[in-house]
Amino acid sequence: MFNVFIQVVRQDLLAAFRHQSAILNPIWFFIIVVTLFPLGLGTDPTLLSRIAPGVIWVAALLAALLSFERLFKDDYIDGSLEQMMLSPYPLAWLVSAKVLAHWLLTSLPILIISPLLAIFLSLQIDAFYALSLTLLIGTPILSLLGAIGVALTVGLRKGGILLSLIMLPLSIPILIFSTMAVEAAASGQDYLGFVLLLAAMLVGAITLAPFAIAAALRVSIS
Amino acid sequence: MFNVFIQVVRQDLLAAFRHQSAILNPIWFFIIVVTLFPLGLGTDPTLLSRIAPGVIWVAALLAALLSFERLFKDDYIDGSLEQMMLSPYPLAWLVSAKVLAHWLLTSLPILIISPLLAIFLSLQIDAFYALSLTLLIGTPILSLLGAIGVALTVGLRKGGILLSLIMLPLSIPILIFSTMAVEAAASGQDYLGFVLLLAAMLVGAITLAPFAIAAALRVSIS
Amino acid sequence: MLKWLHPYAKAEHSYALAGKLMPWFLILTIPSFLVGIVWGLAFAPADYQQGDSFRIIYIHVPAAMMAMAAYSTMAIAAFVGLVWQVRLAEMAVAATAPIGAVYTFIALFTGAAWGKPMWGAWWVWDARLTSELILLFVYMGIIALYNAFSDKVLAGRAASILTLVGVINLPIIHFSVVWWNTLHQGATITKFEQPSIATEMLIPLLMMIFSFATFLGFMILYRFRNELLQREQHRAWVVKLVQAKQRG
Amino acid sequence: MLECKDLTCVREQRVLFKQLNLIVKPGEILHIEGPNGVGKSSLLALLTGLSSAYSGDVYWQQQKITAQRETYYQDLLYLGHKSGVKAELTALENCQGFQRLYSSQTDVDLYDVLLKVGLVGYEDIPAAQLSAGQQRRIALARMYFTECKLWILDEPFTSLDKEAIKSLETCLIKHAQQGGIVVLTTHQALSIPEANYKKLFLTKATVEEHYV
Amino acid sequence: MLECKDLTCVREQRVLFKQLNLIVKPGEILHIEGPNGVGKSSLLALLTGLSSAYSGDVYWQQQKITAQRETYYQDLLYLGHKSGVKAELTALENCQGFQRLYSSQTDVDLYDVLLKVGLVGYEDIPAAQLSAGQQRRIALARMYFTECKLWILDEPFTSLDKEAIKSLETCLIKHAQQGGIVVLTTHQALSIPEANYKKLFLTKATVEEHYV
Ligand code: HEM
Ligand SMILES: Nc1ncnc2c1ncn2[C@@H]1O[C@H](COP(=O)(O)OP(=O)(O)OP(=O)(O)O)[C@@H](O)[C@H]1O
Ligand SMILES: Nc1ncnc2c1ncn2[C@@H]1O[C@H](COP(=O)(O)OP(=O)(O)OP(=O)(O)O)[C@@H](O)[C@H]1O
Ligand SMILES: [Mg+2]
Ligand SMILES: [Mg+2]
Repeated sequence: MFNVFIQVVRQDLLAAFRHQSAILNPIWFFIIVVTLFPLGLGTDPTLLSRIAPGVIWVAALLAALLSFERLFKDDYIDGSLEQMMLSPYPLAWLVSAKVLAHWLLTSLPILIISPLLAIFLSLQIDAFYALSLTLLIGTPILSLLGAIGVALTVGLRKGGILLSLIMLPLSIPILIFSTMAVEAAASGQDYLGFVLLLAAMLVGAITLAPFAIAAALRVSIS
Repeated sequence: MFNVFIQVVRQDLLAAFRHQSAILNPIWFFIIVVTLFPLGLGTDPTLLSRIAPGVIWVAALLAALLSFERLFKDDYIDGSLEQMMLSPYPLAWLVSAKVLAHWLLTSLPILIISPLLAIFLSLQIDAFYALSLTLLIGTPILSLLGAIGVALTVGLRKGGILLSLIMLPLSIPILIFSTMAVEAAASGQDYLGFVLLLAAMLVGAITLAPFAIAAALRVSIS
Repeated sequence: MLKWLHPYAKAEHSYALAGKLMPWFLILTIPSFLVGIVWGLAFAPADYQQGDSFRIIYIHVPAAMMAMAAYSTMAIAAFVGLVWQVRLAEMAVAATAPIGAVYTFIALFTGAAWGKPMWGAWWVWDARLTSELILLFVYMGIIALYNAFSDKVLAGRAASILTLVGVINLPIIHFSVVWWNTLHQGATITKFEQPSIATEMLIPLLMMIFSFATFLGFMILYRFRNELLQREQHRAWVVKLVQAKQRG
Repeated sequence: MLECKDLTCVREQRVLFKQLNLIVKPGEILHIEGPNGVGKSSLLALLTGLSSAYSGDVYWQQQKITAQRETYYQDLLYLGHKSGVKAELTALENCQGFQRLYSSQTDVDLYDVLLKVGLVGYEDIPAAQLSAGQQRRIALARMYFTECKLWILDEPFTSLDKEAIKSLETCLIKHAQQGGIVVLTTHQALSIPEANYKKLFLTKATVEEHYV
Repeated sequence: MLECKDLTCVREQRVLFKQLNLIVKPGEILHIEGPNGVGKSSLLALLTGLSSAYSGDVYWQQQKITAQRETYYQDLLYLGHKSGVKAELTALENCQGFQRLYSSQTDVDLYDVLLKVGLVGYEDIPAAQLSAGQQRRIALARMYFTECKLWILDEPFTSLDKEAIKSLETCLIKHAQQGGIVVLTTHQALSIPEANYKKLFLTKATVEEHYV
């Protein structure tokens, strides 16, 4: 059982590493979006540091969103999704492995390079810690929620933007709590409350989302 | 010859209307991204009106980007792209028709609803005129440039994010000129110079891009 | 044009020619680099405003210039490759891109390091800085596109097309200081009239620029040869070459 | 034993077949035939439980499949129009993936399997760069090490060359003779010994039957 | 007359075939045969000019196709592994699209064509909701109103039922008898009169020939 989990994660990572660009791309996208904002908004450092957490979070969200389509789509097209649904292992379990692989490939790199971007956007160190923490807790929730959206839309052609339509409203609470945490940190306040809230959401998502994803897939593929 | 142009545009529009969501999606995405910012950044109206042009342009750019993948991908998968390349009409000509259809489907709606968003973000009327004008001239350039990127990446699996990597740097100059025009307008200055620059870029893009797109397609499909 | 190009459009000849030229570039690079860097860092007078931190100029300016020069080279090669269907030119594009990216990165990095004492921030959203960053993105885009194709002939052609499209960024970078009023220095040494820099500072700078340029040439040739070998690894001439190496 | 009772399939309010009854016993190869669009693939999807019937039920070893998903899927190997081959991975890696998911034997010699499907020499090339038939062969490789009893195959012979078709047929026959069950659709004529072979002709529902 | 001289095809540095020479005259049906992965589809892609050869050239009416793209494509109908059918559009709309792109006659009766390919009754359903064989039939519909002289077909019989295969064969023979040229690949046996029929066996390049 655990073997299969590892195998699924392994295969997904392998397929991604085969296409080296698939690993670097989300990071690049993220960097580019973050740099777009100073370009579009002007270059005043105080303005920038004020909007920085919001911009980084929105960029992370968009990067996640863009990469979601990949999550099940390829598997759907080549038929491995069907095969996964016909496997004797619980679908929710297999699906969790896929979500984990996806998080490792898209959000982890973003987490790793966020210090660089903090410099770009003149973010203070306190706010930066808070930002990293919220990204660490928040992005897995995004991945899990996103996977539900993907599972619902995977059977449809033109699912791409429909997906963002479904997913963005779901992820707004995470965005709000996270940016509130960062703002609190920037103004020297205690932000533990927000972080705990996010952590509670994460626990909820990890226990419930896999079943929702599995159910959604059974609806989509029929 | 002109008949074929119309036919290609017509078929694309028809296919999109068949999937009604395909028309509404870019607008919805655009609206959601624009509303994410007040959420992520706080709701101070002076801050909002200051960043409004930048946000709207960035959102328009991302909406365009998300919808680009669709431009040739479906045609590639179902084989109509191959067929288009084997048609007796010049590929650059057919490709222009597809870009036009894409612009009509994705950017025109955004242009139409931008007044609404200007209100959301407390934009002044002068700045709003300038914004509309830059969107009107700038989005076709985006579509043409984007089409080159799509043409280059359509044969690749996982082209999606590679596309944004290629396309964003190319579209940054447009973003910069446009937001500078809007800022000039907002502070009561003359912004005709920027608009003319954009117009010149548009003319350049219209004359050269179709050939680049055709050449890129011949590379991708082989 | 074509007649002149043709013999060297043959892979084997170009390999040999590149091999002959390579040492010359290296010979030009090493002394000018050594003299330039020692003179610049140790002997040139300190700037009356900036003190010693101005010495970063000896890396920064050559790197920034070569970043653009590399792109221009690529653009020319891409044009030749696409218009006259010279496959080797497309290979040169692919060979140059990573070098250009590294130069760009060095320019950015040294600029940022210089900006900290000068402007009080590692990074400001200045037009020149931004456009240099865009140049880095363009380079990365080209490299990523090239790597994404498994058929390298197609990859070269695709990269060439993208290179030509990206040319619009070059004038923007160069004229950004003119078009926008920015923090960054305007043209100091490339002005047509008297350069507005002291001669003792200028000479080592020119030497450094020269050495960076020749090193760029050397690296392009080096990578070009590698690219050639890799692409033609099964051709008779490469096999012969390898066998000769093994024997000798 | 695979059985279905009173199966009715409705697609977009159009009846494809009505009250279909079917029994396939161990050792049998059931060949479902019928013109294009009659509902063969839809029937197979019902048999696998991927889609659910308008009415009627499918039974495996006398139990409804919906009531015993996991045991059923332990016995089931399905190959649809889409082959389930990952284009980025090589033939060998694809096989390793199948093996984990479908087989409890861990010591299958995968090179031997690749030899059987004729992919030796191509084991290190990503599937995307193989020809149509070669990609199909990767998908078929899983039949050579699976222990599933029930094989459901939708047009397995697509894009295979003659020699590959022959060896696949042999493999099917061998599976049936060992007590397995095969349900397949194909438009090509098969050369399978009478003893194991059973045919089902699906025909278009008449106009009166068109709506439920 | 379609001709190719000294055609060499290299895919990822592996030689598929070397110095292939080929002449197909009006009235001939050329059937390219060979095991999976030998290079049939690659050869067809070279013949259409979709991909360019490592060396050698393809000639149409004694001129290089690269020098006369537009005239060549006026005469060419190609059907690849992918069928060029838009999934969102109905059969009828797909046919209208083909008609504009391939035919100068504007008064073709498309219902008649749909009748010929057996899609009457399905003309208003988006192609995505048709069966595999029905989607293929839409793609084949274009052969019934095109005026192209040269048809290049890559496994046109995939997923067709027996009756559809027969009527497609008849259509090919008719085209040849009217002076057209057909080049096709398929793994199935064809029943085509000797007079028009020509076969080309592609075989794997030997190991020594493997690299150029
Ligand atoms: C990350 C930050 C920086 C970047 C990306 C950058 C980029 C560039 C580029 C691209 C050029 C070449 C322009 C051309 O050849 O047209 C250049 C030249 C130059 N830079 Fe920077 N720069 C940065 C920071 C600085 C700083 C902090 C200073 C000093 C205050 C500086 C001083 C100069 C000078 C003196 C030149 C020579 C100008 C000329 O003669 O054309 N740069 N820089
Ligand atoms: N996109 C590709 N990139 C690289 N190599 C390829 C690609 N497609 C096919 N090949 C290689 O070219 C060879 C021939 O492929 P091709 O598709 O022409 O075979 P085929 O004769 O049509 O086979 P089939 O009967 O299976 O359709 C294969 O061995 C494959 O490895
Ligand atoms: N996704 C779908 N949505 C709605 N209707 C469908 C869908 N797929 C198939 N159908 C309808 O169901 C009918 C049967 O389709 P099915 O794919 O089962 O046919 P088939 O017998 O497998 O044909 P073929 O021999 O062409 O593969 C078709 O007439 C088609 O109109
Ligand atoms: Mg079917
Ligand atoms: Mg083939």
